[in-house]
Amino acid sequence: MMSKVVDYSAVKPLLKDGMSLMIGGFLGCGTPEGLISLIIEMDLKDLTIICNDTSFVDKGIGRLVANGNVKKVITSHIGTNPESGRRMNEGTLEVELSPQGTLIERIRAAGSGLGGVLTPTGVGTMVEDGKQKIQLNGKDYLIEMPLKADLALVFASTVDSFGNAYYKGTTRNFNPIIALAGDKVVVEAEELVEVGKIDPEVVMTPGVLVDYIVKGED
Amino acid sequence: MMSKVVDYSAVKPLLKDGMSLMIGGFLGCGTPEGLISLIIEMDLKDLTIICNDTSFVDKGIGRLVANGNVKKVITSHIGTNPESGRRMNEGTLEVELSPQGTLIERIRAAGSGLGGVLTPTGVGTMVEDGKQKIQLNGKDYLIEMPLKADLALVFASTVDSFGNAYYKGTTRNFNPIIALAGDKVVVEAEELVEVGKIDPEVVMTPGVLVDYIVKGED
Amino acid sequence: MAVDSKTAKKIIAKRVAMELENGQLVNLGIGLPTMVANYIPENIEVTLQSENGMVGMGPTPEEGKEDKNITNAGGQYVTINKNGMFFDTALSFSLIRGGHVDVTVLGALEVDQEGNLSNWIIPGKLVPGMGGAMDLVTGAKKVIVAMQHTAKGDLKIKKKCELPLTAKGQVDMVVTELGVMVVTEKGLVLKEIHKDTTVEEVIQLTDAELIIDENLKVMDI
Amino acid sequence: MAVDSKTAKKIIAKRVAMELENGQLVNLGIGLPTMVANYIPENIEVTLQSENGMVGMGPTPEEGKEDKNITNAGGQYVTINKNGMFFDTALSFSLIRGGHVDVTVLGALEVDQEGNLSNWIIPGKLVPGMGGAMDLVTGAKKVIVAMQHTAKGDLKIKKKCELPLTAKGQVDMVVTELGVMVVTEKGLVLKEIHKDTTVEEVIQLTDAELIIDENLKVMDI
Repeated sequence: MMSKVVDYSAVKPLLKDGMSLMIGGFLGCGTPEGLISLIIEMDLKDLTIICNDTSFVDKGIGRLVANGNVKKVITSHIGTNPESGRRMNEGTLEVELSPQGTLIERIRAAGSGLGGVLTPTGVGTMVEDGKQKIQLNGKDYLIEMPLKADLALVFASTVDSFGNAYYKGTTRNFNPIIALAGDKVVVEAEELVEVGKIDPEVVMTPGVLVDYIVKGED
Repeated sequence: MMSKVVDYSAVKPLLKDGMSLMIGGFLGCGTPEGLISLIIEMDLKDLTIICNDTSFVDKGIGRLVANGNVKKVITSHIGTNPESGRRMNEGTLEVELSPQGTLIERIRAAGSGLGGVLTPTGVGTMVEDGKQKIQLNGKDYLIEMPLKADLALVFASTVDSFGNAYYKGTTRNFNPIIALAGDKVVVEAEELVEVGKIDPEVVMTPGVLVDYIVKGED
Repeated sequence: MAVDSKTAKKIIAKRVAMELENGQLVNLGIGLPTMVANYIPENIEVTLQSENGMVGMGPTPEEGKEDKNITNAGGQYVTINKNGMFFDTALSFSLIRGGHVDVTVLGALEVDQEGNLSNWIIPGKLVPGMGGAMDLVTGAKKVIVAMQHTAKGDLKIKKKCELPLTAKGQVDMVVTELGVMVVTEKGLVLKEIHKDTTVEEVIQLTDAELIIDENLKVMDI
Repeated sequence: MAVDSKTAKKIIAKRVAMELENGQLVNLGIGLPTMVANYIPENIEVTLQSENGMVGMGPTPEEGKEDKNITNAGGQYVTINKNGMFFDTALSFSLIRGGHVDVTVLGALEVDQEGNLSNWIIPGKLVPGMGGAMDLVTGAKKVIVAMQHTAKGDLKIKKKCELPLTAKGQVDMVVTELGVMVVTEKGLVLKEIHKDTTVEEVIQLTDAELIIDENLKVMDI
């Protein structure tokens, strides 16, 4: 079988103006910085990014916002990146806010073939605007819709050449969930190992979900 | 803090006639056999059991069915245990069948504060009888309701004295999910270790969910 | 065409195996579908899922080398390949329902020309339950029914399933010892037949209205 | 009562810490709530959650001993205790939304006598986003708002929140440097006041209608 391990240049044909991307990370911890740099180098336009937060101006997804690659972001938090607020106010960045727990369940729902999420979070707030509400067992829930993307960009601490991935510490965050919800999945490996080097009991993302692996720069 | 590690006898007050139990395991692999034996010894009656399957006559949950402890089972499969079919046909066992993927999501929903599950599985079949159906983005989904229980009985391969649990191989199955959905959670440990002996990156169930730990018999 | 059950199963398993493509994630049901693993061509690498909790399922262990913690969805001892992973049932069915399983192969009590499948209950007689079958048939990208063409003379490939359904309109292909049928918008198309049977015999043993493909081929097994 | 911001925060953090009970799972928000960890009584053991992916969060690492893979929900380096566990965001919010977090402590822009909370947006001015706050306030068993009683003279404890809500009717307790208030079916009840203030002063600095508890106590800090 063809190896999934490729150079960054081989990922370029997957990256296109106007596409939707899911990117892992929480305030930059667990974000594939090499793939972020590639997008900046290619100077892609009009991207829709689905991610937990827009990080800091000089880190992770924050760099894409500051560089003007992003048309729309679907996220839970933009407060740590002043560029996100500034661009939103000047009308050059569309921001769709979703509560963090809802956001991750929407991604999981898309990746798990579920029609949506029934959550109490956001009931009685602005978050319910324009959404269906349903009462079940006497309690109100919002129906939050699944979120997919053309491409998921995952960071992992250790990856074998089949794509099995292991995340250290709090780098895990959104990464294993977005790996379920991208039409294609690219993993940036901090460390690349042979198949069999990660115990099947502690693999966190199955290689069958992964299309391409790049070795991150040190 | 009081230790969660107790003898089987200390679990007895938690076990009562007529209660609902979630029990881990898949055809007996990953089922807490010591706790099953305790229920048989106490000869509890009218239990409602939520589990993947009713195992075999002489194994796991199958023993409870054969011993007449069970009034109702909510499960995906009873075919490997002839006693389940016999008792169902004679009217002494109520069987509610739920597709396996739906069953685990219903348990996860209860344990995750979600109002239910929106699944395409079962649409156009008997499974949709009596359930709400909803169309989202042009596709039909069943609304499947969350499943909780009074008590979750978990089997784990390695448990530390705080309750952090690790499951070997395919013993994992329902165990980490039911640990979210029992009002109380008892873990039967194949091996009991000190706190700190399981790497925080590979713990599969956080000890904060666990109320009591018993050491399984060898 | 008269073949014994063992030969029939071998024909079916061999032909189903030819449907598999490099890199696919495949779920094989209990019984005959499991036999497909024995006939996967050498140049094809697939990853097998077992819905109780792993991808990368390997062969049956040697006697004495069984690990009580590693079983398949039938409760039998198996092994895991070095590219495999164990997981809980929730992730297992995220893979299944989420469309990450490329091919699922299952048996059937009945299948019909609209792609409906019945394989989990005979009301009043046999109620094993659906297990993971409903999710597999609903979620997998390609659903192959692998079964003997008839059951003790009863026709199993129907105009319309009479038994309660496992899923509606999800079956893509039916492989029996007599031939290969594909569910299309126009109906059930006979694409291949076994060299030892005839179109007339297949039609006679099939309740469904069969459309005979204009490029009908002989099964290459 | 005139205290500087630093003293006020210390009073609040100390008082909130007294609410914690043995064995609880606790989520402390960024800023003042984080300070609560410094005042947990010695005989009380709680487990701290950080919604970005761990339970058993430990103290800030010594300088030079930071691990880039271990950060808290504010993006700062932290440590994990030996009884801790790392997980993904889905499980993190299963714990939060599922009611497994016993206590969540958050700041507020406004809170009102019906237990409503506003802390994530000032339309047209500041739109940081809700992060995990909405889920925490909706899901945690006990919601404690920890904040200074007023903001530059503006009253933050309202009859009715004017800013967009974070959640409706979920706040259980408000702790400020002036006192402790509890949301009840009857309204907002002042249960404790700081020894250096008076009921009159608290009422004056509160927009909400305060019910004065008949057993009003002095904050024991």
